[in-house]
Amino acid sequence: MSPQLAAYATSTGEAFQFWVLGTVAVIGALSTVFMKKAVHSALSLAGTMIVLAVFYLANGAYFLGIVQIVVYTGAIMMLFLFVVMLVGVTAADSLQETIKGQRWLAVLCGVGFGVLLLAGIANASLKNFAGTGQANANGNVEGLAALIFTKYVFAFEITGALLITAAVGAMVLTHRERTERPKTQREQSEQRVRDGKHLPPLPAPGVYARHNAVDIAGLLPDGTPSELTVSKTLRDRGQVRDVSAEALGDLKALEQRSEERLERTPVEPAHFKRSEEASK
Amino acid sequence: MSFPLLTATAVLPAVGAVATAAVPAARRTAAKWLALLVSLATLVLAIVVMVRFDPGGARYQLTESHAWISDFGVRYELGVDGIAVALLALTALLMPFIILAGWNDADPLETGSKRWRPTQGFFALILAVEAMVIISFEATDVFLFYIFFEAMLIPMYFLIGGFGDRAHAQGEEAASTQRSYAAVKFLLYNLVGGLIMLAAVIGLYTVSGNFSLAEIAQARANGTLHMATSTERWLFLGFFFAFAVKAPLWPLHTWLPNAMQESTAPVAVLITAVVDKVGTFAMLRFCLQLFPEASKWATPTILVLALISIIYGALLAVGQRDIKRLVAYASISHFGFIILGIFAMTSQGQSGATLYMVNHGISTAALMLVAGFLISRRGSRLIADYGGVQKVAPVLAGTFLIGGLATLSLPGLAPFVSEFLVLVGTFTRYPAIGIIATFGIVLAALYTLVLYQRTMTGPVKPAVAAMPDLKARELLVVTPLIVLLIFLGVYPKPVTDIVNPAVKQTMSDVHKTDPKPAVEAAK
Amino acid sequence: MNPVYYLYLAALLFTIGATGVLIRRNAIVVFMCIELMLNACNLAFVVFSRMHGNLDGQIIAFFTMVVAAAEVVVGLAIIVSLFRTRHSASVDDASLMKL
Amino acid sequence: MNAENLIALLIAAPLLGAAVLLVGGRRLDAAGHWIGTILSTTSFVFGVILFADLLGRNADDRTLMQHLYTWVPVAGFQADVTFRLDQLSMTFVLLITGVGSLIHLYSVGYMEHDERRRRFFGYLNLFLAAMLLLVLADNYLLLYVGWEGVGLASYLLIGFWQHKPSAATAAKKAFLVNRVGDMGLSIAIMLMFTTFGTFAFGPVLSHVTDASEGRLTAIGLLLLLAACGKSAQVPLQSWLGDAMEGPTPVSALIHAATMVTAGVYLIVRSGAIFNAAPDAQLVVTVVGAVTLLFGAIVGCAKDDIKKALAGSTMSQIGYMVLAAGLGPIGYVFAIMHLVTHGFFKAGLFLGAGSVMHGMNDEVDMRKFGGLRKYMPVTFITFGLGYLAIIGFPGLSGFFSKDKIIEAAFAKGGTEGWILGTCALVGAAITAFYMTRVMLMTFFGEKRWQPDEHGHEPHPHESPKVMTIPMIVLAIGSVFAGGFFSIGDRFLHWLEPITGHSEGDSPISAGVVTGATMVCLVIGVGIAYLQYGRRPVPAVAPRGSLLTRAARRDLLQDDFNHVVLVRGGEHLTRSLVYVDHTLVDGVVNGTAAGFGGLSGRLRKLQNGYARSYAVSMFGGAALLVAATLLMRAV
Repeated sequence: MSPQLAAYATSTGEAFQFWVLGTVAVIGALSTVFMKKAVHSALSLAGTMIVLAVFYLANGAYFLGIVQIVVYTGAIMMLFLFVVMLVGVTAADSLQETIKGQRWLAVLCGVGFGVLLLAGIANASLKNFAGTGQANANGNVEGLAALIFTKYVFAFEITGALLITAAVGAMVLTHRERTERPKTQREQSEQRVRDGKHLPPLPAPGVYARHNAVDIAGLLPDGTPSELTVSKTLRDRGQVRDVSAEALGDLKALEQRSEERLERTPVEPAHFKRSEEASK
Repeated sequence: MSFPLLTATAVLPAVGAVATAAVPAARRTAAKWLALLVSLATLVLAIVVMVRFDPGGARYQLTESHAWISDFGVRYELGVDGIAVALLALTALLMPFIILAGWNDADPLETGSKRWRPTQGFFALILAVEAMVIISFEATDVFLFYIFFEAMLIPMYFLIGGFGDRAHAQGEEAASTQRSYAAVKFLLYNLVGGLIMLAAVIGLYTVSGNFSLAEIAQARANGTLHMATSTERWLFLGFFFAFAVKAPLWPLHTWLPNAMQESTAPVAVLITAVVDKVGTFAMLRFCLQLFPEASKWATPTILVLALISIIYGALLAVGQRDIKRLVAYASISHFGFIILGIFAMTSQGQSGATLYMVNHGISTAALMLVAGFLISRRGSRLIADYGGVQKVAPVLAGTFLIGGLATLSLPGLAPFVSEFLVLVGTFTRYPAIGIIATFGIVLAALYTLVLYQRTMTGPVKPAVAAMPDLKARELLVVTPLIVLLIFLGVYPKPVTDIVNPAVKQTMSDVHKTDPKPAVEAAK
Repeated sequence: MNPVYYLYLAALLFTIGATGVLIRRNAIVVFMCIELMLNACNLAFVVFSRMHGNLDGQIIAFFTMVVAAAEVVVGLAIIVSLFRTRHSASVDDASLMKL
Repeated sequence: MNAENLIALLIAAPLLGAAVLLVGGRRLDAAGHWIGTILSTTSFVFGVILFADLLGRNADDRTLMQHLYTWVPVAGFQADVTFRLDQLSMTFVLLITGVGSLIHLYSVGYMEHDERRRRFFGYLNLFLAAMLLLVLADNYLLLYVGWEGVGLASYLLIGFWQHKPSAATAAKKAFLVNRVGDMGLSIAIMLMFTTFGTFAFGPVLSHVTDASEGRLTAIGLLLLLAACGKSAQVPLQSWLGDAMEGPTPVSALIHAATMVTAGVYLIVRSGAIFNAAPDAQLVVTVVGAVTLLFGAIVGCAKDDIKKALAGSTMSQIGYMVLAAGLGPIGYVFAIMHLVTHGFFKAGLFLGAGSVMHGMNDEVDMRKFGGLRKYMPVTFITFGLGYLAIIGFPGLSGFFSKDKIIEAAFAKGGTEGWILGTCALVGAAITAFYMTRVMLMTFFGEKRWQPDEHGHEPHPHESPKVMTIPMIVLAIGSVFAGGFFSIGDRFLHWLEPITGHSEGDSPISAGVVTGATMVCLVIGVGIAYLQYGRRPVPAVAPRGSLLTRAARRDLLQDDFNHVVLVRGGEHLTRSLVYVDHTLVDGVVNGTAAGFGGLSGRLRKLQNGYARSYAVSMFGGAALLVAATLLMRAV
């Protein structure tokens, strides 16, 4: 078997690996797109990336394969996960389309583009694979280094500048400059009195709750949930769990039971109008 | 290297425009004087050009040539022939009068914001137009010409849309709407023309690989540059369309009445007496030189269109109720004559057409500026609002009459010479067209005299009873124009001497000779 | 097996990523899809490298990774600050790109 | 100093006057009229000097040329400013400056109370300059300048009282109708240029034989059109009656003695062309004959003294044109009648002006009557003019008109008979309407009444400054004809220029004279029976159909109104509509179409980044497709 043919025809092991892992990669990619929750998408993507790392290795790009795992999967994807945490892990996106015709067009373009690409590849004469054996003769890392620090040295330097810029940019974007002296506690409370806001400490969640979860709003005496009892982050994410119906049901059952026990006639439930509710 | 005189004639007003625009808001009067001085200095330069120009010398003189965009063979090439010199002189000559006539037209109505500087803008725009027009006349590189031919639209757009007559019958808001309409219409028409021309310019480049007018014309004459008949025709049409819009030729004329009606009188003069001349000038310089065969091919159609312009413009002028609109339609009629002269392909026709451009510039300036003075006094453009002005403001009426008489080509005033030359030139080759065009002179008398009669004669209307006569500044504007009209009517030889050699050249470009008189032909 | 199949895989992944960009509204997921597209390209480059027998393709892939890293850093920062002001990470909330 | 160099001064003097008076402003109000009169007289003096110079030369050496400068040189088209003074132009120069100066003098008195008198004299001087340019020009183009120049002066002077809408309208009408004629002249010049390559008198007239008759006929007819316009011949005669809106001296100078005769000058000057184009000549005679009857009939019906005289002018010029159309038989007599007519018609108009001056500017003859007692000088001078115009034996009109009638018969053949008869009938009608004017104005009972303000006119004789010109003109009307005819002086004077032939008259001169006398007596007799024996009604009777038509200028104005004015108004109005809706509409429609399209397209721009991304992606797909396709091909 000539070296050329060797490069051209891969080993059966690699073929097996390709078909198995390739399937995994495609499934990962698809679930990245179609998972409702961002966390799931991120995990699927990480899976795909690891598969790709293996493929890099298989193609003789040892350095890249490792970098893919360390940098991409290890660092970048973790960054994604952090952001997902910040923004809300469990928040599920609605996959309902809001722009008219967008999905159809997108799919049409996607399919069209894919078919074209595949056709293009099929059409190209890609018979001659030189293989990376010769290039990697002195070791893959050394080979890359030789190129990076000679032929691509300018690009490399510029990339460095880019990274610094990106780092600074990220800081500028996320950093909120405090332009005034932070308010003291006294000032804060005075401010609160002046604004007529909620003065006492915020109520604790879980009143009348079946369990003490933080995402369930405490109920007011009339049975309506008070969102003040849930942390602001959860409120912003829209992750307050509404259990008022169940709680009211419980309440009713409790009242009924006590009536039966005490043999009393039911009283009309009072209608409260609280400032707290009005401000909601 | 000798002093770049031609560049100087264009750069001076351009610099003047920037300087005028930079004058602080409070120093309005300084801006006016600055603009006036710059325009006068430009006039001096133009006179120097005229003196330095040798009618018997080379075709293009005072040439300057520098590489500009060498990848596309675009050069900064300037040069003037007799026709260009005449029009350059006209432009430089009219500018001081336009500025002087518009002295108070752009004063802010109330002293509002300190940064509000309409006056500076007005005069700066006028000077900018002057610079661009001058360089269009001087450019001998097609691309260079095209750039300024188009760039002219920008300041003109603002001049039309931004400054109008003070008092308006329907109130300031309606006036403003109509102004923007007119300005946009002006812009759109000319842009469409310009874009088509751009395509033709590119086409010309792909065919010739060159933008230099002289070189292409030379190559065409030598036969080294062959164009397929259809190619030449298409390119010709592309160029001609742009020029016909600018000129304007029927049926591409409808922007002109709107633009002239809505802008102030000095700007209207700027449009019709100066900017539009670039169109007719370019027909003579570019269409005929670059595409002689196609020009001959298109001649019958163009002549008929020009003829329609003449008669149609005159008839519409008769039917107008608005003074400025009337003058605009009269101008359309006159542009018909100019185009007729150019495409009659006779020496008389083309010399006459060139002379016509100059004379029409002066006569329209006289008529329109006086009309502007009249309108500014009464605050109305409607003819029906006037009557008996002659009684209260005899000098105004007299100058108006002279302007009108020039418009109807009274012998003894400059336009007569040119109009007659055009007619003779047309008649020698196309008798029928010449005869029909002659009807134009009867119609010209009709619309001019009807205008004069309705505004100036008859019983004095109450609204004009207190109308003051011309002031010193206004007289200073009108008198030189009238003197010039009479002088060029009595002694046009200085201009014809400059123009004739250039026309001779153009005639040889299109391989045409004047028809022989019947008596000689018979022998 | 012919290594050209890697290219088919790359094309497929790229297309999936592109379609994902178009149909997801969550900015983070959109971002992930972009990453997916970049990775697909990288795979193609690596395969090209193998095909030509030199390392230039890998170099390009390497640069792509660096650029992608920079992009992610800035992009995620933008998403975070957007979320802070809008309390949403939907790309459709910002429909300001019109006259 | 050579006599040639004086020629330009002939024109320069009044031109200077016009410039000074019109530009000078109010400062010259006090002296303006005298400046004008002096400069016009100066011109006359130059004219006399030149005349003396010409008389001192041989008959065939009486052409003086003065080349001033080259006017318009363009390739083959060479127009020079060159003046030619020969016997023909000399005759006109003397008539124009002579009568012109007299009328200047008269106007000093007539316009005394007009606050714009200075300007009036400026216009008069302008007219003189233009008219002199017309007759002195050596080429048709320069002649054209003078031709339109007199038109301008006529326009300014007819409309001198601009505050009267009727005057302004009349002025405009005069100019416009003249423009139609001018169009003929300008086309004629173009045709000459294409035929001969020049339009100078000398080369054109000496090469006439080289050109085809068709071209010559065309040139002739076009020149005739020009002449019709300027000389108020049918069909372009309608402006002359209205032109009487101008001050009376203007009517006398421009619309009687000089400008309106320019057409005759043009035809006589271009005699060589007409001689070679018999068809054109025939048309000229027909036009002349028709106009002489037309004008005479109109003159019979008018009650406005100036309009009656205007009709008469039209008719008399008809005689001249008729004579000019006869060719060499008639040229000399056309000019002779022109000169004598210049005297007596100017005199008549000045007389009419004098009457109006005394009658508070009343022009209706039905409100005159018996004025001979109040204005003796006017009566006598007017009477002499009257006798001259009707051709009373021994007076100017007798000699000149008789010759024309003779010449008409001498044309020969049927044409001769018809033309001669027309001329004879014209003579009878002339006698009738002039007698009518005379009787209604100076004889009978006084018929004037107080006007609405209760002012009764007090007829009085005009001041000396007005009567002296009238007397001088009356002397001219009496003696000029005799002076010219005795020994055929005028004939010998003009013959070198115009040529002359006797023709072959079918009837002897004596018979013609007798017939003319008979016509005269008939005309006067009928008029006397109608207006002398019976009192003249103060309000015009309804009259016959012909009378009513004649009062309306034989319906020419109605025709013009219906066909030209109405039609023109409709045409322009519909064109304005077309321009607005059709021409502009196409463009606006295109714009609206694009507007609608862009309205649709802008919906694509919904602001969603994802939407844009789809388009980008689609575009990328297309690019890939295109690339692949290119490779496949």
